[in-house]
Amino acid sequence: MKFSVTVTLKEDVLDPQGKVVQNTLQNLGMDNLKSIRQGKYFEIELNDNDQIKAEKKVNDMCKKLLANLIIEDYKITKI
Amino acid sequence: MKFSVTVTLKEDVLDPQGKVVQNTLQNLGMDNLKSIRQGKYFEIELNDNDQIKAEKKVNDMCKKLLANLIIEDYKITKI
Amino acid sequence: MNSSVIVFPGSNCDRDIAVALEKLQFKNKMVWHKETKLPKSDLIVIPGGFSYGDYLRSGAIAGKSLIVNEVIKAANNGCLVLGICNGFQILTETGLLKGVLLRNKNLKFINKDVNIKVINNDTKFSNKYKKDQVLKINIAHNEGNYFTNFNHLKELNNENLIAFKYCNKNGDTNKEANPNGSLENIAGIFNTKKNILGMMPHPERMVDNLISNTDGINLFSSLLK
Amino acid sequence: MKITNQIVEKHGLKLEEYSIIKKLLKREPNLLELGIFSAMWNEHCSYKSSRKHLKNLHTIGKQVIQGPGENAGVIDIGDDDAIIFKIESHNHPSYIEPYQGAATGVGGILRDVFTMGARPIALLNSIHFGSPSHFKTKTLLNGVVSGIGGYGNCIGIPTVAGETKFNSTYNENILVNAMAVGHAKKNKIFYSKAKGLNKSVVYVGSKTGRDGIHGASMASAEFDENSEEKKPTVQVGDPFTEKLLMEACLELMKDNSIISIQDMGAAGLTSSSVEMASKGELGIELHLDKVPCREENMTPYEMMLSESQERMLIILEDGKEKHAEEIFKKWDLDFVIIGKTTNTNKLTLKYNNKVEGEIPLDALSSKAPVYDRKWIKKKLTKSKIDTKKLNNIKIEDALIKILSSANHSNKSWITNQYDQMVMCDTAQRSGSDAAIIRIHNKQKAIAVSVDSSSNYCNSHPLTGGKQIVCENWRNLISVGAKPLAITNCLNFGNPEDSKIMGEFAECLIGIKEACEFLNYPVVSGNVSFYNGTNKKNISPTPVIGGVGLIQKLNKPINHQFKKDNSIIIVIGKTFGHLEQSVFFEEVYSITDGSPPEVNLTNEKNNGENVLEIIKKDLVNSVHDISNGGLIVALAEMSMGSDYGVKINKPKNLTNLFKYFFGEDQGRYVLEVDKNNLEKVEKILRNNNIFYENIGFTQKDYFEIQKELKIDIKELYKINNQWYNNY
Ligand SMILES: Nc1ncnc2c1ncn2[C@@H]1O[C@H](COP(=O)(O)OP(=O)(O)O)[C@@H](O)[C@H]1O
Ligand SMILES: [Mg+2]
Repeated sequence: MKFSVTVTLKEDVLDPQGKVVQNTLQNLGMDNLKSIRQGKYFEIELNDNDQIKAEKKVNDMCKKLLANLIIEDYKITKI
Repeated sequence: MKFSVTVTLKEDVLDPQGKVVQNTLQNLGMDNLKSIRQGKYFEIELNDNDQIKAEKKVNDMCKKLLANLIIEDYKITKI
Repeated sequence: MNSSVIVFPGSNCDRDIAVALEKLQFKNKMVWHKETKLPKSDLIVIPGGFSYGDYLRSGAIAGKSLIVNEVIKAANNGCLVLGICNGFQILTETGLLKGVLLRNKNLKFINKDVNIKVINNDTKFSNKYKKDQVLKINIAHNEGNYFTNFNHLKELNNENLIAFKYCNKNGDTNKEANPNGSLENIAGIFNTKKNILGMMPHPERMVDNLISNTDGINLFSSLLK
Repeated sequence: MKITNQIVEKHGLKLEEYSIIKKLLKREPNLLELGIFSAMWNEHCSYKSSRKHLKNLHTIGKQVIQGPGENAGVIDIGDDDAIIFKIESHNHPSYIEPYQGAATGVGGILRDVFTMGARPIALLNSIHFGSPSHFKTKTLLNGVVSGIGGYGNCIGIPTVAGETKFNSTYNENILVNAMAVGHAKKNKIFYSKAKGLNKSVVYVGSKTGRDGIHGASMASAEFDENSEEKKPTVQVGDPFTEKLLMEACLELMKDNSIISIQDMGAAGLTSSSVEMASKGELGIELHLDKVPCREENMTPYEMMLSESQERMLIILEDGKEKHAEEIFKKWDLDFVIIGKTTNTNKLTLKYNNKVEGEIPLDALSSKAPVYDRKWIKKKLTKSKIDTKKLNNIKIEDALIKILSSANHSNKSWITNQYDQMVMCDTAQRSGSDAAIIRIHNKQKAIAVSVDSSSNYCNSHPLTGGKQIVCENWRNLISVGAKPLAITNCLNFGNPEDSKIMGEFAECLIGIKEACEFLNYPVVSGNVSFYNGTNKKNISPTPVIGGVGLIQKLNKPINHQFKKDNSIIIVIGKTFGHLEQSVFFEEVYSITDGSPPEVNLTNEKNNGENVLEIIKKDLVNSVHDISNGGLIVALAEMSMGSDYGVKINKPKNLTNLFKYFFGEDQGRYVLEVDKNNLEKVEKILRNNNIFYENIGFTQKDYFEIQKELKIDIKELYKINNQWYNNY
């Protein structure tokens, strides 16, 4: 069973990476770009057949390791 | 108009980060974990109304900057 | 010899390399990344640092700067180009050198003196060294884990394009001597024409016995011939 | 909005303090004004509990150009060179988010130093964690170390020294203190005092976001279960932007454009503008609609209290605006004129030309509350240990236990994560008593070290305060530097508790006595109170950061043995003080008793003579004797070198544990060539210095006659495994 997880910075938290990437893209002539924010992405495969259980496990992983809940939010999707 | 982009390492490229994350999770007792790969995630907002044009632009950004095509693949989704 | 050091906003070894070059009597100029022309140079150096914070991927954004187009042109015309640390990462991002520098396998920044072995001393950059000579040189990077595809690796070996490999004191290039997980302990490579050298270790930090040692000097003096 | 008692308390202000505010304003403040008062009157900015005691510190000397009171202290190192340095705490943010907390701590202290016109040349840190077995410690250690490295490495300033300690007293409240050292030209130092009317007040650097709102109040509040809720106030550091800001500021400082300059640290725009104007006895008017904002719809309240990083406020000479703007544009940074100086002695805040708040500046600075808090003295205690009992352990086992412990293991797991070599002037990296940084393009160098000893301070604050200044001084001497001045970071618990306030007051008396006696003044520092949770306070932990001068750096000296068959000399008398020693703590878990006595006269004489001997080039290596006593010092000199020791059994002291593990102060180990021995002994005899020849160096083995013999490679291995196994 496979899940994707995206981890993004909370709304009011500074995103230095996104800022530099945005400036660079604008300098490269992408002038319609309004904003870009950078985050992390994980593809997780589990040996599990029970979706509810599996999802709970992924949720656990996010809380324990993948996301820093102080500054980040995360989202889990089954793929 | 908003898009999400995920950038992931190609299959045959070593993913040191994913590997360490995987080990750590397994040490934390997540024994059903089969594999985990790490990548980047972007949320991109454009001042554009034409979806086809906009998507082309995002595609451009990926090719020019966001992904290193030698080692990475990317995927664009409208959100 | 005329040298030019490219300065990105987050370069931080630019002064160090300039000091080393001037110590060896290069006529050196600093070139700001927003410039569109290079001064006349026999050698272009892309120094270490965090060109744009190393955000996104190390070297990626610098690879898109204005001056880089000029560097590419000059390199294609045979000008000598040396990329150290972040400079190596930038050279791979521009495509002047093949392969990539991934994160260190322990996922930590590593700063220490390591031993490297001179693999090919028959180049403009390395002729003052002996073949298989073991040097002690400082490394300082987060992404120095060199990776490339199978065919290119074969080419590197067949064409003698590997400049340096990490090794131990005795010159053994074993796994224990590999600080960052680099493929085949690679610490530096040349392009096919051998006018471009990218390396992770910092030779400019090894030109003064009071601070470290002088194992880096021959790299610069090789170029003077 | 009507200000209720609840709102007042939420701002960390006491109701009595709120009454004073109303009196000073002669009216009720609005929310914006209340927020500004809360930022300026909290402990972190106002020093209301500490000021009375800080005034007594020893802060003068021929070498001092600027003492406490500016962004950083400035000392004279001869010619036209000045060294600017300071230490600061970032304890609470680092506990909540270790990576970003530590990183922004480094960013903040760097700004304090380059604000004054110095190019930073070295970073140091003092980090204290809870017990290694505490469930949070590992994550915190990892995060803090990579945060310190992440920021310093990126901006390109070498991190060259520090200290790392573990103690259960920090289980719920770690300490992260960062120190920055910079070099400037003596006649090119910049201060924060505003001068002249109608001068442009310029905002430069990053945009203002909603981060860290009320960070300074957080730094002044105790932790409790609800601290989790305070999380969103954590700021994310952007070392790349800081690098741009640093280069842009240093570029602008080359000519005479700047009247005054101040970084936005704790309490951001509020404290920087208030400080500049009140020091200059002027008024200041800010147009908040001009402030570059990261988020939409930010309110004046948020702008004034935001602690977004990497920002500065500059007051410019007339007509220099365009020139300055060009420099900041070159470095891709925001540059906006947001206000001007006035003659009103008020802070006036406008938004779209409407006055949103107005406060007399003296109400925020000189009239802010100062407390003379109650404090009580601590008595010296005596341990109840029977030293006869000690003989049932072998010296070798005790030594190995200490060398393999968390606190006394080799720190290269940490220091290898810091770029120590960038700038190419680091002549002695981490791992020795002090780091040595050459002044660029010159022959002279400075030595730097940070030190603390919370166990000593906890058991007897006065002695502890004295001791730690001396230990820091010894560390500089040991690398051949003349100690010049210190900065201090005073990490204590809740000052409203008279016991804690006593610890603070007495530590300061100790610090003052030692500084005065050694001519080692304090030129800058920082106080961090409220370190603790739910009434459990940390042990008092003053951290001392010292800077010394090496007039002519010919060959850097460190503590590694260099040669076979050199004579080993111990300077200073060994009495065998074991209470509060590492030996008692690590081997017997005994933590009561008093710290070793500090004899300032001996300390000074011994130190000055060692320095003399080093200057005359009569020694191969030097190490001070500190934690763990003589045997640990000797082991440290052997590990990583090719040479160990052969030590004679001592004649005078019968108890070997006392002799080898005692932590008597003012002592050094010297490695002296046989043919220099006579000269060294002559100097020592002529100056009445107590010394002993205790043995000599030998290849490969660490040996005490008839007691133990260990391969030094084995010792090295033992000393290096803790971090890798953790
Ligand atoms: N967090 C740290 N950052 C940098 N250097 C450190 C750190 N912790 C320890 N060190 C270095 O490790 C060495 C040993 O530290 P310590 O035992 O405290 O030395 P000393 O007793 O001489 O003060 C010193 O060189 C010190 O600078
Ligand atoms: Mg010491």
